[in-house]
Amino acid sequence: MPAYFATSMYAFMGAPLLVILVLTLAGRKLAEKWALTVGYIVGIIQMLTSIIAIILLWQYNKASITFSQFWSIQANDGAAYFSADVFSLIALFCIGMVTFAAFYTAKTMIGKKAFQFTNLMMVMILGMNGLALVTDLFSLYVFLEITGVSSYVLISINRDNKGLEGGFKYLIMSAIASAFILVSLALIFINTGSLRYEDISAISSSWMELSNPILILVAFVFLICGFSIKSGLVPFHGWLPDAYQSAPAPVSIMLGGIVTKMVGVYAIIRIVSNLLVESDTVVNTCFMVLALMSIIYGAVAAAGQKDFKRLLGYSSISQIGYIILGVSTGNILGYIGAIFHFFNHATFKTTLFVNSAAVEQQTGLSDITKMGGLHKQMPITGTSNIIAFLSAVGIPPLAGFWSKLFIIIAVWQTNGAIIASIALVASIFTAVYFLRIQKNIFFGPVNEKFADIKEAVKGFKLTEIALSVITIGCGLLFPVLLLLLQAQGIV
Amino acid sequence: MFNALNSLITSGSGVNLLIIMIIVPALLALITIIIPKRSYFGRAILFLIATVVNLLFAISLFVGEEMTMLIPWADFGINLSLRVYDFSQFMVLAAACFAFLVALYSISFMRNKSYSGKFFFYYLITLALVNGALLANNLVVMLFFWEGLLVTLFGMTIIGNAKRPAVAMKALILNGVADLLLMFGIAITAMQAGTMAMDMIVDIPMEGLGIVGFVCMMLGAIGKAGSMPFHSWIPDAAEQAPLPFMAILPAALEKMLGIYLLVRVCLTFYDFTPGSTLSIVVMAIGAITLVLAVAMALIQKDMKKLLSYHAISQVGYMILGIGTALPVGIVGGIFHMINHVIYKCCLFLTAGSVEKQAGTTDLNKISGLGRFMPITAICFIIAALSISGVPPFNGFFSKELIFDAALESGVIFYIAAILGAFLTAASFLKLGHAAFFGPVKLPEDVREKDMMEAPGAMLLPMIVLAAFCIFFGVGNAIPLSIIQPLLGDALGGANFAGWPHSTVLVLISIGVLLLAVLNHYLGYRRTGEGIKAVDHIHYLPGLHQVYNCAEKHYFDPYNILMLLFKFISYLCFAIDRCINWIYDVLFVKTIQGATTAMKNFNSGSTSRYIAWMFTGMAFVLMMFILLL
Amino acid sequence: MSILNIAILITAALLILTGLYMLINTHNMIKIIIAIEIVVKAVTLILAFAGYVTGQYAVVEAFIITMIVIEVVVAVVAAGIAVNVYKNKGNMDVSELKKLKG
Amino acid sequence: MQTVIMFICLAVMLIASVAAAMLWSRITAAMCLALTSVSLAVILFILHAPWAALFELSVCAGLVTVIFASTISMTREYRQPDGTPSEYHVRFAPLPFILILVGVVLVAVVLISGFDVNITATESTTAVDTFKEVFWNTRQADILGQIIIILAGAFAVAILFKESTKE
Repeated sequence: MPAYFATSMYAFMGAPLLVILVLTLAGRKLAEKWALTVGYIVGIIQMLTSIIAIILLWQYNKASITFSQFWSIQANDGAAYFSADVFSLIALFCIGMVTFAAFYTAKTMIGKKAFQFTNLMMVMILGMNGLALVTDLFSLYVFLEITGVSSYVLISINRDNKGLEGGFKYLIMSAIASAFILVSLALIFINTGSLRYEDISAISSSWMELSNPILILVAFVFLICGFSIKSGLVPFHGWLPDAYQSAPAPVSIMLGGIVTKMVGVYAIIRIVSNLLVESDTVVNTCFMVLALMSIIYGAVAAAGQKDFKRLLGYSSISQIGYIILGVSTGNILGYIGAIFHFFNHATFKTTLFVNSAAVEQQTGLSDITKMGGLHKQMPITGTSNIIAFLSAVGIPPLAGFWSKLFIIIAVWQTNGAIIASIALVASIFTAVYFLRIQKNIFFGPVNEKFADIKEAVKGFKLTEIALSVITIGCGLLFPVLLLLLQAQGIV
Repeated sequence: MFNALNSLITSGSGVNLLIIMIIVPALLALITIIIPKRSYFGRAILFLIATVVNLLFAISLFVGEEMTMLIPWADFGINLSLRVYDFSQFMVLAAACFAFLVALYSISFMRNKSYSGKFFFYYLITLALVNGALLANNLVVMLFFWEGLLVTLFGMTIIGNAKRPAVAMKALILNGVADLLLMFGIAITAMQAGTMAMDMIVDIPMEGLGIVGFVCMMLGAIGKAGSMPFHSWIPDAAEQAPLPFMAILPAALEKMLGIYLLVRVCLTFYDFTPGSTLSIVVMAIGAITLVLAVAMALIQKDMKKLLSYHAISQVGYMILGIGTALPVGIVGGIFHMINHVIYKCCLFLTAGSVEKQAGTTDLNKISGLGRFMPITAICFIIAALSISGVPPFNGFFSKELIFDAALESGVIFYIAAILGAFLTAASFLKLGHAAFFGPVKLPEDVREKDMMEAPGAMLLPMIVLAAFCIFFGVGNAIPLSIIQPLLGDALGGANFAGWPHSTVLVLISIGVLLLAVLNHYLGYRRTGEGIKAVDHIHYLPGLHQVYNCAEKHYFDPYNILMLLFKFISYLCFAIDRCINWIYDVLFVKTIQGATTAMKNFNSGSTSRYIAWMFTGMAFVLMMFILLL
Repeated sequence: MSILNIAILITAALLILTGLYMLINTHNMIKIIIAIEIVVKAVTLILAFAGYVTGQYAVVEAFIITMIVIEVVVAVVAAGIAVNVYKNKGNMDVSELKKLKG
Repeated sequence: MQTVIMFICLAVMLIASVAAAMLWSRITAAMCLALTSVSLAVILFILHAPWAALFELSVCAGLVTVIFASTISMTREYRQPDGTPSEYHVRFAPLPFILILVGVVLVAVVLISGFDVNITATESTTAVDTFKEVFWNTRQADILGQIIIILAGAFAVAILFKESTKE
């Protein structure tokens, strides 16, 4: 691999920092004008870079790209470097994609606060990129907090009652989660003397032989609780629907599309796959039970919601449950399914949030029971909504089918038919609440109030089409993607 | 000439005559349907040409050698395989003859009928399918043609009265059930034999699944032939379907196909021995069919319906004969099948002439037609004598063979057969007397001076068939010389040609006939009307009620089946309601309840959220403590 | 120092408990933030103890410093949100933040 | 000597935090938190983390207290969310008992199970890594994170503390 290639990976951390710098120096007026444009360009750059990186990894048949230090006073082999493997790059791609969607549709939604919005979004992206790239649990925590802090502020960026409420709830729960995570890191540190991924993987196979095994168990409890809060698993999920519902549209696209997945699910996958690869059935069982509860709870609760975004929040709980269920199987198939579902979820949930933003913008409402018959006026939004929800339900040609299939097969192999069938049955509930959305908003008789509504503006349309194409394309090209993943041996 | 034709077709180009037998009628059928409606003449000519061509090919097959063709097709031993040998040569020829004669008849009959085009089309398709079914040498291929006949049967039943599809449905369902059984039987047979090639399946032992396979195939075959309990659509169809259809399908081609398959099943496929339980079962079916159907025929007041019941009853004789599994019975059965097709065709055609001229076949409305239609009447009389088994007509000789076999198998069967013969004779005496003799009576809308003999094209087939009745009776050695070799070694060198060897049986038969005449005479004397000559049997105490019930279709297996289906469908409906309730009410209510509970769960209170978080933590801790 | 080790861990546990108890039972946003700070203190204690146990003092020192910086920022953001809630509603009662529910 | 100071500091920390929880006044609670921080700083110093102690003292005891103080001064509450002091104290009365109970249970568990923390520190590990080297060389990602989070804090302050222009 060319040496300069690793340096080019600074794009992930450098581009957003550069944007912040440039926007701050450019002066308020110019910055307000160009901020959103620059924002989605960052998204595009990130998508392109990650795709190129994946292709190069494949080309050179390497497991990961590693970074040297940012600066070097004295080379130290304990250096906290960054590293990007295929899973990181998929996550980075998702971040870029959702960033693009959020910025591209933000223009009409965010208005005068473009400058501050862009700056905080850049911080958030930095946080998530860092999450994807770090190789050290403590650094993971640092970037977790960066992402968190910027999301609290972004949720309450309008300083209205709703946003502040959602932001504060998220902040409190998240702060507790961070504290829990840190406790568990400290306890792990007592046992290993390091928090780097490869060092802590030592505890996976033989935690009983460590110096303080009881503390490791306590650490596991705190770890599970902390990350369950961050990813919103039932019963740690209280903040999630509130935060999703209260956030301004572009921020909820970001939150629902990627943030929760990065701070919670990505971290869980990383830790479980590094820490507990073939070990603890206890941790896996815990995650499995929590995941099942989330799947059922999220789906059932979503069926009774009125607010579009809140409904999507519950749906996220359910879908995150599927991802964690895949992870909890602890076998390769489950990981592939989880990672692919991670990607799919980013795609279709972003589509749905974009749609919710589009509908909200056009009608001024987010209560789905008051709408109806919008499919005629907003055909692209309606169609992309159908594609997205079919993918979420897991209908064959679409991408969501494959990931769910893999997860359920993996669950079947490791945990037996009963749990797999519970997951399958919950899938029907998924169909129920999505059909409810579709029926209430897009089908049925046209509400007279909305007789003169038009299709959403160009930004929305383009994003919806692009994301739908990704959903369908990934479904059709799934075997190729699978080959790629296998070639990397990441999963 | 036919040899030349045969060799011309089979040699050189590689096109096989066997496949031509199937393709040519089907192709001509397609051409028939695209000919414009106005040019009835062109259509009719083409239709006739098609049957003539078919007849020519059949003759050239008949004079040709035994041959086989095989085109590998699907896997699992399913090949497009056709074979012609002595039996199928004969059957194909017979089918072609009848098809030609009935076609000639129907050209005249169908004139001015709106559905003539469809009729010709279905007729030719039927012919192609019958040829295919007779020539098939692979069970699946045979099943294909066999099932195809179901479609044309439905089509032909429905074209006359598209607005009342009940009869067509009935025909379809009853035949469908029979075909389903056949399909099942074929599956088992193929499994037992390990092959689907029909010429390779020989003497499957009658044990275990073999019995099931035999019974299924046998039921499928006799179902096609129209035996009980698959019979009840025939009388209904007789009332409504076009008459040539009755003459060609239920009376002729279906009988031939059904008996052909029954013979093959009993003679070659399965190890079917005289005196075995299954033999008695088959004979019982035959005996019951023949007695019950003829008893029903006795009281009919409509010519077509009466004939159709006879069509069922005569099948009983054939099944009885074949069911004995004795050489004499099987030869008798096959011979009777040929004879039956001849005289029953002839009878139906005379009924058609009557319908054409008088506008109805209801015996209450017509009488003394012999004065206007002498040739028809003569043909009718010959065929009636033949079916009643009067020497020296053909029916007599085949019936005697069956009587012989029945007596050998069991006296009870013989008595049933004799009873059948008595009732047959009685009902035909009644029919002939009522329709063609006695005082002239015509429907109100037909004037006496308009009544005249049927046109020549209709008379010719009748005359030919009547002639065959006599010819096959007097010269019974000719058909028997073709039939007897079919049995091969089983025959044991016996020859049933000529006068029946058992004089006692002949005397009994003649006695029974005389009894029938006496019965008719007494009945006629009592009531003074030919049509009421058998009323004393009809209104016999006890029997009368049974007849009433039968007339109301209480014994119709179709109705019983439908009743059963109604019950099942009601049951399904109830279950469906129940499931519906579960989905519509229980499910929705449960989900609503659950959703409400979960909404309360997320009350918006931060402390509540944190409390739930603690619950979760406690839960995880519990899991750790429990699982470690 | 075995008793001391255990004393540190138990103190940390009790501190966390105190913080969480306070978190649930108070309705005042400022006090909620104080509660979180108490939990963070406990975490700092455990981290320092981890360094002491493993002898990796320097690494843990780096952790603690980073963590302090992060917690200050979190506290600032929380205080900022609290102030804004106060500006909108006139008080800082977290039990009135119940608009989002269901 | 160090052990005694440690115990005293732990006790002070615990008592101060319980006081922070139980006292009704917000400003007093903030002060108690500062006291907790100070004693934590001492503990950190004893546990070989002088730089961390310094940060704890200056940032947590100093800066955070200032933030609390200014926030409290910005928000004068006319209606107390927690009700009157007596109501508040009733709500928090179980806390000391719970703490004592849990403490006793934990001590009992430790005594019964014979649980002990195994010290794995060796002389070599302590000798090699000095704080400066470790912090600047091996924790570069964290430093980057610190820079970013301070940026985030700055933006947050810019958004949340800006005087809202009444439209």
